[in-house]
Amino acid sequence: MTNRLKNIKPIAQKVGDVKNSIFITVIALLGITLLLDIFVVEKIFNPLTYLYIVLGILFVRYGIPLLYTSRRLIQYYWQRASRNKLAVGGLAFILFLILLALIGPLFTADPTAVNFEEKNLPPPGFTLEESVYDLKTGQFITNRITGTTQHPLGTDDKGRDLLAMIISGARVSLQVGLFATGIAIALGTLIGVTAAYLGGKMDNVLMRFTDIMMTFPFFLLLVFIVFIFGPNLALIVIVIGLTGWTGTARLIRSETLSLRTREFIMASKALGASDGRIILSHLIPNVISLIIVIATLSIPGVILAEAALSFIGLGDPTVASWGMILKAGQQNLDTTWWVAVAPGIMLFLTVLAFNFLGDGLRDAFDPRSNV
Amino acid sequence: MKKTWLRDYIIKRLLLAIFIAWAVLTITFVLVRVGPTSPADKYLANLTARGQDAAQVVAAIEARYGVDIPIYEQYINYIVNLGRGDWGWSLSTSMPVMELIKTHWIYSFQLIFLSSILAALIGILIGIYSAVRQYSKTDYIATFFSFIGISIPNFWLGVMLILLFSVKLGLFKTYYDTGIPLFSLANLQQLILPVITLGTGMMAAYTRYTRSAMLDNLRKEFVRTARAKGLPERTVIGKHVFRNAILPLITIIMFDLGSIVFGGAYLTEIIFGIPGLGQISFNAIFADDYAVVVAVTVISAFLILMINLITDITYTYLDPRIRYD
Amino acid sequence: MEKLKILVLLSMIAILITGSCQVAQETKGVYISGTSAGDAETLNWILAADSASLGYVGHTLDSLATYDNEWNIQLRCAARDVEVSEDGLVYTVTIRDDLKWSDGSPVTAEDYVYTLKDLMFSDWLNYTYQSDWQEQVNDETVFVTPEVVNKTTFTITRQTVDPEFIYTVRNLTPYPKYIATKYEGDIDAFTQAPEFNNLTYTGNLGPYKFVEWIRNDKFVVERNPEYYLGKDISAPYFEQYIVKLFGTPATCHAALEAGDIAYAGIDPPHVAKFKAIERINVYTVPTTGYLLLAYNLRDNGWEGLKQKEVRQALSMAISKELLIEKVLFGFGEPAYSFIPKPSPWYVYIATAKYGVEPLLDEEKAKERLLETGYATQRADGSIEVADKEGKPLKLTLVTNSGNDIRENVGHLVKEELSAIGIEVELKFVPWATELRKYLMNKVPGTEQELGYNNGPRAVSEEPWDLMVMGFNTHPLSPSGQDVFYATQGGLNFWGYSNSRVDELFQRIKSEEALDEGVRKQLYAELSQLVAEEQPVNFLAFQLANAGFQKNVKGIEPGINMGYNYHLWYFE
Amino acid sequence: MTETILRIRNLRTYFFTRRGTVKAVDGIDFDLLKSKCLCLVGESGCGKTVTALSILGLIDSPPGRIVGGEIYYNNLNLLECPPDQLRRIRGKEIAMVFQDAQSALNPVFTIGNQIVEQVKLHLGATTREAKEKALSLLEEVGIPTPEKVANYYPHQLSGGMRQRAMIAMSLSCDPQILIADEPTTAVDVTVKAQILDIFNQLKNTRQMSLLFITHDLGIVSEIGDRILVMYGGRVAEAATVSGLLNNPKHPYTASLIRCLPDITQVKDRLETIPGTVPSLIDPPGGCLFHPRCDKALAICREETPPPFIVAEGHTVFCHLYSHLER
Repeated sequence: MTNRLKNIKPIAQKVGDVKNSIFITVIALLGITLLLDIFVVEKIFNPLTYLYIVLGILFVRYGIPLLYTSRRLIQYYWQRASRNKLAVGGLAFILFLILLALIGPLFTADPTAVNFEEKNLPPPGFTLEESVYDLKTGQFITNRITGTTQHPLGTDDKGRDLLAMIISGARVSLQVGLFATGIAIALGTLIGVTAAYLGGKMDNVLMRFTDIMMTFPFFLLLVFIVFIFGPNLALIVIVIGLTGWTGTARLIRSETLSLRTREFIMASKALGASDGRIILSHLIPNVISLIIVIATLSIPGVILAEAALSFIGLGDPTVASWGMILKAGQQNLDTTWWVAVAPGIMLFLTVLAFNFLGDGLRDAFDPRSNV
Repeated sequence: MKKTWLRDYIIKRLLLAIFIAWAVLTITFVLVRVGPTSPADKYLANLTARGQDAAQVVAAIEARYGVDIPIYEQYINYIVNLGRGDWGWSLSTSMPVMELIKTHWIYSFQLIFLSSILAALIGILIGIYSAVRQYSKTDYIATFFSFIGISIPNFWLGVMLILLFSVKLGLFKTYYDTGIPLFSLANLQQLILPVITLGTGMMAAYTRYTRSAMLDNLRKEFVRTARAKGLPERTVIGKHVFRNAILPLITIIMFDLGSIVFGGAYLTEIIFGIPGLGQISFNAIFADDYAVVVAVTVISAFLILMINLITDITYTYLDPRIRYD
Repeated sequence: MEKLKILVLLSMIAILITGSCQVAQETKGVYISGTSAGDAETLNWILAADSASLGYVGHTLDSLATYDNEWNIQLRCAARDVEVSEDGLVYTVTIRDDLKWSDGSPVTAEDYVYTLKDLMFSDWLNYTYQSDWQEQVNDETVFVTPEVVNKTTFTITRQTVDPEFIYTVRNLTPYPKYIATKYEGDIDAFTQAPEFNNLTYTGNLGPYKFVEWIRNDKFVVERNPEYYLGKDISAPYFEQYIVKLFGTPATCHAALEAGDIAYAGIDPPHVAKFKAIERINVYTVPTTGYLLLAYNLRDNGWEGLKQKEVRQALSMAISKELLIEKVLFGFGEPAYSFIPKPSPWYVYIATAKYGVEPLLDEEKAKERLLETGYATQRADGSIEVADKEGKPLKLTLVTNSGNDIRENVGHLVKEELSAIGIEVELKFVPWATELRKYLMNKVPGTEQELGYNNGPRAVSEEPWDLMVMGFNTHPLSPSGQDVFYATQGGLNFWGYSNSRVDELFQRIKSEEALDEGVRKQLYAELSQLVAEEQPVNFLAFQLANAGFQKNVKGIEPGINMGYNYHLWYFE
Repeated sequence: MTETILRIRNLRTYFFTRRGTVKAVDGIDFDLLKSKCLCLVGESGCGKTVTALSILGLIDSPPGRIVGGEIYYNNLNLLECPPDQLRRIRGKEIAMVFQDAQSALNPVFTIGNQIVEQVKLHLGATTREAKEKALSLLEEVGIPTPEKVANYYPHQLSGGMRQRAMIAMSLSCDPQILIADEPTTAVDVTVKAQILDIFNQLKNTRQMSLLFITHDLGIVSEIGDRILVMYGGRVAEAATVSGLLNNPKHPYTASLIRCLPDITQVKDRLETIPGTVPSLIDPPGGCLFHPRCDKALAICREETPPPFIVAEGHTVFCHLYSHLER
């Protein structure tokens, strides 16, 4: 058995080198475009695309190999998770949403196409009485506007098709939700686990750092920075990511505190495993169920934070996120109610989907639960 | 039981809290002054309309705000005044900063406090119920109900509640009347809608964490022992299991108070016209009123530090295994 | 911008008091006025720069005189209207003799002169509107000279003639000298003076007395029994007057609909609904605010805009009626110059009514562009708009995000210009960014400080071509708009310069305009010239809608609807 | 003849999982005599713990369920009595001691509190009386300074101490029957002897019947009166302890005894039984042990062996003894 391992080693080594070299060249390339972008007037990428590219590369370099090696584990967990019908439903909806966000815009009208002739169109089957004041007569000319199937969800006050806006909004809200939470959870978990595992001085330093970061009221800080440096989606994502991790850190730390004294940790320590290894392969998998609960809860929370920012006028104006549609709709709830209802429902379903999926995964990852 | 190490642990943490509060104060103090915006911005449009040249206007306003001298000098003056208990004068609301905070904090506090209680009570009950009856119909209904709160943005929910209950049904006044004395039934009555708006948002978090914490503990060995001791199911779940689930729960409750709530409270305050600290601090940001921004950040920072300390201390009582010596 | 629109509404309420004697009404009820604009900054009004502060203080302190809806003078603290000397240089003001401060001491001319000389003109206070009281004497900026004549009379002497200076004088409100001297010279002490921040000194100078001000919540004043105007008719008739602040327009409308507040301004989309509500009266009144599309005539704008014909062509492609119908829900009047219809100096523009039939025609617009070389004619006769090199024309339109009306105007302009082949890119930016990046300019390559009008060669940081803006014209002294349209105008950020326009502004402010007939003729010529020149595309003057509960009586709808608000009463 | 306090007749407890129905306990009969100790012995997975839990009605359902048989306690069939009545019996008349006190005791309550709770519930004692009872119980199980220990939390005690506290708790309401589920497995050898002494001492002082579950034959000889060997959810052999140890009849019991390491002999390899424990989802036909039995006959593969009486009180389920009467 062992000799098979022996001759695999050199091959793995070679493959590793090749992978590393590709990875480094790609990063170098990206660096050059970034420099070019800053100094050359014509923008090659906007900041958010950089974020995608970097995350994309990291995923390819580390994500896929990790997934590949633990594919049996994933298959096992998926097999357990899929028993929970609602979790499957949740995942299906999220995949549908991602699909919608990626290719949806190709099939729908242009969400930015303004057409004042068709403004404030209700969804088919509903009518709206809109009246315009005639200066000369001082009277109101009211005309009944009835919904057309051409705009299944109706139009907003600028005549833009709501269905198209919801779909393009999905992309924005998902980006904010997934990326910001991703950054926050990763940071939170690492700091939380390391602090609890190492304990003593390190725990104190990390926790005091968390305290300092945590004492800035999250929303106040977010509004503050977005107000000063201007509302831009990439900035919002990064700020939420870099400030939203403190809660996760504390939660993970308290969970790991009780885990630390468990036998299997002592055992692996006794076997000479390095701290890093213990944290990565023993502690983190054990807090994964808590991480998933936190993730499924913070994704909706982040989407709502973006909606709240748009509500107080700090949303990225160039982007029609669900928050921006909600804000516009909320002002005329008594007349054009459907403008606010459409994003409201989508947000509700998205939150529900994330949480049911979270539940399914949480129970699947919980070794003791008899799924 | 007497915990000798606890006393000096608290003293250490208090000193640390003061240091951290000071760090937060310094960071905020510099951060506000580093941004491109300046207090003169909002004057610019009106004043130059009178033909005064912009540079002279900006210089005059910044002199009045006291931001024309170098940052470290401003910082020294600020700290010296702070030593004398003077938090400075809020130029955007023309009253002393501390008095501004003293008159407005109660409105935010009562909103957050009541909402937390509502959210905790209902959220935890639903969480326990759906954990004990996992994958049952009630589990899904309870989960569904708890998600309504977190998924609907409270500014949208707030307006809907006002339109429905205050305008259409006329059950409530459409805005929060500060004329009504704080500790009165009328005040409670007018807080119902805002508390529902803010509370439902927080409730989902309690439900999710209670359910997760309960599920973790429901299958533990001591539950079987408790049942073997012949204890009624109520006691087994309510006392033995919940007592163990409470540790992660306390963390989330304390954590919630710190961050998300502050944002949610601000929006709820805007919608229902509650003149709480939320509105004060955000208007101060938009008006570049540095004294108020720094004061609010530092005070809420110190509050959060105290909450964290209390959380850590309750840990040792909730779970005897945890010690910090 | 939001604040300017509110300035109009609130100033309507603030200008007050009528001379005609009214039958005494019963004093009852609390009048609550709702608004969703921002809270005031200070009650120490001499330091304030926002309209809300002036609005609050206006309830407790009257100016010398004000105007009703037909601009007839309504005397307030002044016993007689301000007298102007033959040569238009000396203004004599006589105040009433029964004005008292809170401690009973009489209000004298000394207080008024002190307020001018030792507060407004002082260098330690940095009074925000100093330029109102300054004049150019052989290119040196000098203050006018106020002097006390006797207890109730003082004069203000100018060295140059400004026929519209009288409007500024009538607006004067005094500070109590016996209190202000305590804080003289120390801006911080003056800013934090308890008397000025709690309006403890206002005596009988206003219909109401200050009670309390809870920030972001409400400003409460109560009836002033000793009010000098209200003595014989026991005005005002409201026990308390409260300004209630709302976080969003939606909640403010909800409060009006539920009957919790007596008054609220109604946004255009909701007016029809409130009209239908039986117990609410909605008055549609003209305002002095107008929407406009500014053209960047500086070097970093599209060079075509520098030509009058091109600007006229663009104006012919943008329909003012459509804009009023679609964006303002009908609450607007087409504008051709900056003088609002309610202004006494308004004159009907016969020709050059661009943007309205017959000067609203896509084909004519394209022809005009063809004449100026910004279009090519194809074989089949159709005209294709293009820039000098024949490439399709692409313009950038900027406005401030968060202002729905201006965003909608931007979208409409983009749609209509694309109909004649011009592609428009929309840029919505926060107000602060718009000020710094697009309005303010400086001569490139120099160490010049950013300013709004740094001369012909100055350019803004970011290039732009079109900008949707909103300005306000003071109906009695439209010449104040020279700050936008005169070559040296302080806010002429888009770089318009026309010697004829400068000359007309100069003459309006000169001696010859003392004769109102001459001034009206000058204004007429200025309006016609501006309509023709199209420095900006004047789009529309906005109408405001004020919603009152039915039981509020005594309201006279009009441009200065609030002038007699101390006579309003609950039925 | 001493009187039986607990009679189990044809007890069947199944677990319905996705992979199939696990017949954990598939028809068990035995009697527990008053103030006697019956040992249930067998490899892990033979159903001895499930039997104990079935008696107290602590089977998690779903997925488990008691599908048949009767459990008579003083001629009251526990399977038919209402849940509330069963609950009152649990902890009062039939108590249980679990294997690992570390996880069986609630970590966030003191030892005293967890005992007092049970005493107050079942005996309606006041807190003060319950406290005294707890202290005397702790003393009875040999814990020094019971006043201090009562205020300790489980993690503050050593393995042995926790096990004693566990036993004290189970005795708090003077139960008629004490079920001990491998109480000595989780503790090291020296403590194991002390725990067994406690059980022996309890047997004498309290006339309490003891159902002792273990996989360690060594213990049985020290404490057990009768012994029941279980295999694959069924009884293989039942006899008095001395009778079985000296004269094991069932091949499985015999090989079990051979596996016992004998300190006196020097051997290089320990005896093992070839093959593995049968699957409980689709058990082999006939006698469950036949695949691993070196004396298996043809019949063993087809028919499940009925019980044969080989001596007084000694029955065996094995076709080798089919010549004897049933």
